[in-house]
Amino acid sequence: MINKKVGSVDDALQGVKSGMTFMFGGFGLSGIAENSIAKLVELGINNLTCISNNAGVDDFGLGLLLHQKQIKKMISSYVGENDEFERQMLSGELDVELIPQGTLAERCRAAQAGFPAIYTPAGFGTEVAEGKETREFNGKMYVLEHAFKADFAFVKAWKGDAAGNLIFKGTARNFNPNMCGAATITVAEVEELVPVGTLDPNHIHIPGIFVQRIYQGAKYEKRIEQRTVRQKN
Amino acid sequence: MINKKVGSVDDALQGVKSGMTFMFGGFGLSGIAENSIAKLVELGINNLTCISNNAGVDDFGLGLLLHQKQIKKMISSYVGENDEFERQMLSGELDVELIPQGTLAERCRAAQAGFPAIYTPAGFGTEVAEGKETREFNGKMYVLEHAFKADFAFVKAWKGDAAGNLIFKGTARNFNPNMCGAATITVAEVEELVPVGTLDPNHIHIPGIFVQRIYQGAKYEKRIEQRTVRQKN
Amino acid sequence: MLDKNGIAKRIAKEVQDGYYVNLGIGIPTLVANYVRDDIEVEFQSENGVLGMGPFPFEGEEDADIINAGKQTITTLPGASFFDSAMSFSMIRGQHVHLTILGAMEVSEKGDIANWKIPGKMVKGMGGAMDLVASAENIIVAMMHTNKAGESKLLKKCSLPLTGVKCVKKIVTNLAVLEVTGKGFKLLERAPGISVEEIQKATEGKLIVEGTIPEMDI
Amino acid sequence: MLDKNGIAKRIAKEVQDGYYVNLGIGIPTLVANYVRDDIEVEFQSENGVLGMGPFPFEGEEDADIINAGKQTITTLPGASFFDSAMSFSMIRGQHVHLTILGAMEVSEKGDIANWKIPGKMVKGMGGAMDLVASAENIIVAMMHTNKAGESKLLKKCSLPLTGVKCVKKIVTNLAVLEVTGKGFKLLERAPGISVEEIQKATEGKLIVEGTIPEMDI
Repeated sequence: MINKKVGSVDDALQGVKSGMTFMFGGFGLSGIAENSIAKLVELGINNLTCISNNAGVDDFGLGLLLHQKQIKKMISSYVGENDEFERQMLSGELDVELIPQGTLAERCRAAQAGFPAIYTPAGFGTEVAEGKETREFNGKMYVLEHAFKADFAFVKAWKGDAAGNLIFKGTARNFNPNMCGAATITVAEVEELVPVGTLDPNHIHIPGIFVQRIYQGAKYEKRIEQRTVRQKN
Repeated sequence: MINKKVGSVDDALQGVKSGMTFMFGGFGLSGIAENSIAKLVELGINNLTCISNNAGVDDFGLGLLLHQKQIKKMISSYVGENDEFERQMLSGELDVELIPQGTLAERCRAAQAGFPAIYTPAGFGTEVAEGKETREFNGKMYVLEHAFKADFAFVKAWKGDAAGNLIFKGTARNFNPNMCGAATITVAEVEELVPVGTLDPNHIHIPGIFVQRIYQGAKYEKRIEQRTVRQKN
Repeated sequence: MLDKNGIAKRIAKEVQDGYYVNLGIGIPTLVANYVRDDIEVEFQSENGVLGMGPFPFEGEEDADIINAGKQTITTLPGASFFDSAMSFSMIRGQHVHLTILGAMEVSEKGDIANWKIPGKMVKGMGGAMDLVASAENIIVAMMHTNKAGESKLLKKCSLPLTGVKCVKKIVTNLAVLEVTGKGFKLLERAPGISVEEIQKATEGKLIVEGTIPEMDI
Repeated sequence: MLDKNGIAKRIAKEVQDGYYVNLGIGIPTLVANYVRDDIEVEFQSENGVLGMGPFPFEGEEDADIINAGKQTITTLPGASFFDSAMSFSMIRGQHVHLTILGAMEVSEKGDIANWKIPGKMVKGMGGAMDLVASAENIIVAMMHTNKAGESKLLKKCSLPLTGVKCVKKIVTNLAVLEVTGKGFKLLERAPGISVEEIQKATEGKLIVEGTIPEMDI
């Protein structure tokens, strides 16, 4: 068993530098790498390019990095619910590239799986396809989209072991598995680091080969963005 | 819950016809759709194009269909261990297209996921790439390979439910998940059909949306091709 | 004239037994409330769940179980969770049968604009571009006119497009229309609404053939 | 001169701590027996398992747990199972550090042929083409000459290729050689084998620089 366990978030983030490109798992605030993000805020590195479906909210998630102006460019599919983001984008301080959600997922997966590019129908005929190669297959038009390149991927899982194996919970899974192995170094933080051998090999969502460093997160706020309930009769 | 359960293998195979293209999960004899194959042998339809990593052995798996000369063309990555196959291929009775194993998996996944084609480095510079489009990305050469089209996919899972959700066991998983939803109709047979709601939604390998029909297999021989053991001291 | 719930109620009639359905944010979300009890339907949310159920009871919310609108949800028996790549495999691979989403504008050719107002609103397209580029059956749920009273059914969209030639049907507060490629074919009128009123609210070409029935909702 | 186990033993020295390794059928399979105990290595089999262990004890075979050679195997703590697409993601995505496989021919440019003898043997390439097209580090394990005594280290392969310019190192019963692009650079001699004997058995260009040490195995 190849040991991926590191003792602390400090060790997990060794090598992060200003100017790097990072991937962040999560959908909204669900399944985000809370501890890695907090550490990046503390480290104060800047000029970052961040690939993440969303940009957090004003005071949580990637919003914390935005607040400190650590991010130079965001590549996302949906960036609502964040006033500071909107302000930086409209003022031109922040470079923003918006791409379809499925394209985002698959450009990560392409990097993970060694594909240089994919053909997707998403965005054909829209400004997303401007300047991009398009092509017809079987009477339908597709856009060529390239695999991402990133220095670090920060993902969050429910359970993991020292071999780097990961299991996610519910919709907190989202982009996390697709980003594992899609960057030079994948850093996984987990709610529960369990002894090697206790995870059922059939139930592992991401085999450890896609993860370079794993650590147990100190605590998880797991903030809910849109708490919605129904009343009991 | 959309009910995918059918009462018998006869119902599951409704609509299969001579001349069709079928996908078969399995690696060697592990994880093959034993009951669906047995029924196809019984039905005696022929002129089939079969997409399967292997072609079974002389008296089991797809070897049974070969024996009855039901197969016109095989698309596979490895076809050793089958004398009848070799005889039909060398005599020209059987059309054989050999493609790299990873390419086979991904051409299935492309069909499942709505991608028209993929670029893979496998086979560049070899006869596999002859007549195919090749292209350079970042200094490396890739071959354009198209998504498969198939009428039926026959897969085998360990556990499943009436919603069509599937869980595989061990290396019997192999191509099975990648073929689900890659054909017009996906027929899944399972060792154990469990009540809906008993499978953990986190552990499902293939959501039911990719499966059109599911049934409990009558029995499984699960033949071992290369029984290999070590001695206890 | 229909209200939002009326639009949702009418669209619910388009949902057929055995359909996997993706509902967008806003009016489309309401459609789930009106689907007939005697048919089986499963709702997919592109953030990674199939078999969505109702919102949780108070105190039973789980931050790890949300829908694409980031709302806390529950799941029904037979549900499954999966990653974003697999979620869009369902969508791109046309395994989801019906997509219902809102729009700012629809053109008579079926183009749709619903993600951006240059200089004003730039939230991003989320999964909408994947959905409209792939879905075989797309129904748009929207008001017939915008707040300024201008038609949202246009000859040509003025806003940045989400997808081209993709919308099949539109249900508004005034009418049900089919997008034929030659214009908006009027299928049904909302209760109490005349063909003339619909014509007046439609900038794109309106095709009216024979007598147009009133919706039965 | 080395036997098959000797070749495996020498190759095992190339395996480093922290490596994920894919072993082909034949001699490469034997390499697992000789990897040092004090390093951590995981074996991947392309049919869908990471963390392969030894063969099972008699009576403990499981038809659902096999390797790419269709042999029954066991798994070690920390192992995982996955589908074929993910398996080749590991390979194509260069997450597997080292591929060891057999060959019928290798050219001085690093081309490899190991899947087909036209008219004679057509078993298929299996995962070999994916492996050689993607692996950053490929070691070929083979006899220096074929049964007819002809060299398998050639100027140009005569058999259909499996991959081009991909082999980095070759370990045979006679020598360890590096593929430089300009020829086979002789690194080590098998015990008791002279440079002349290696030269005689090598059809492609052999580069001999300085004194060639004998293998330390």
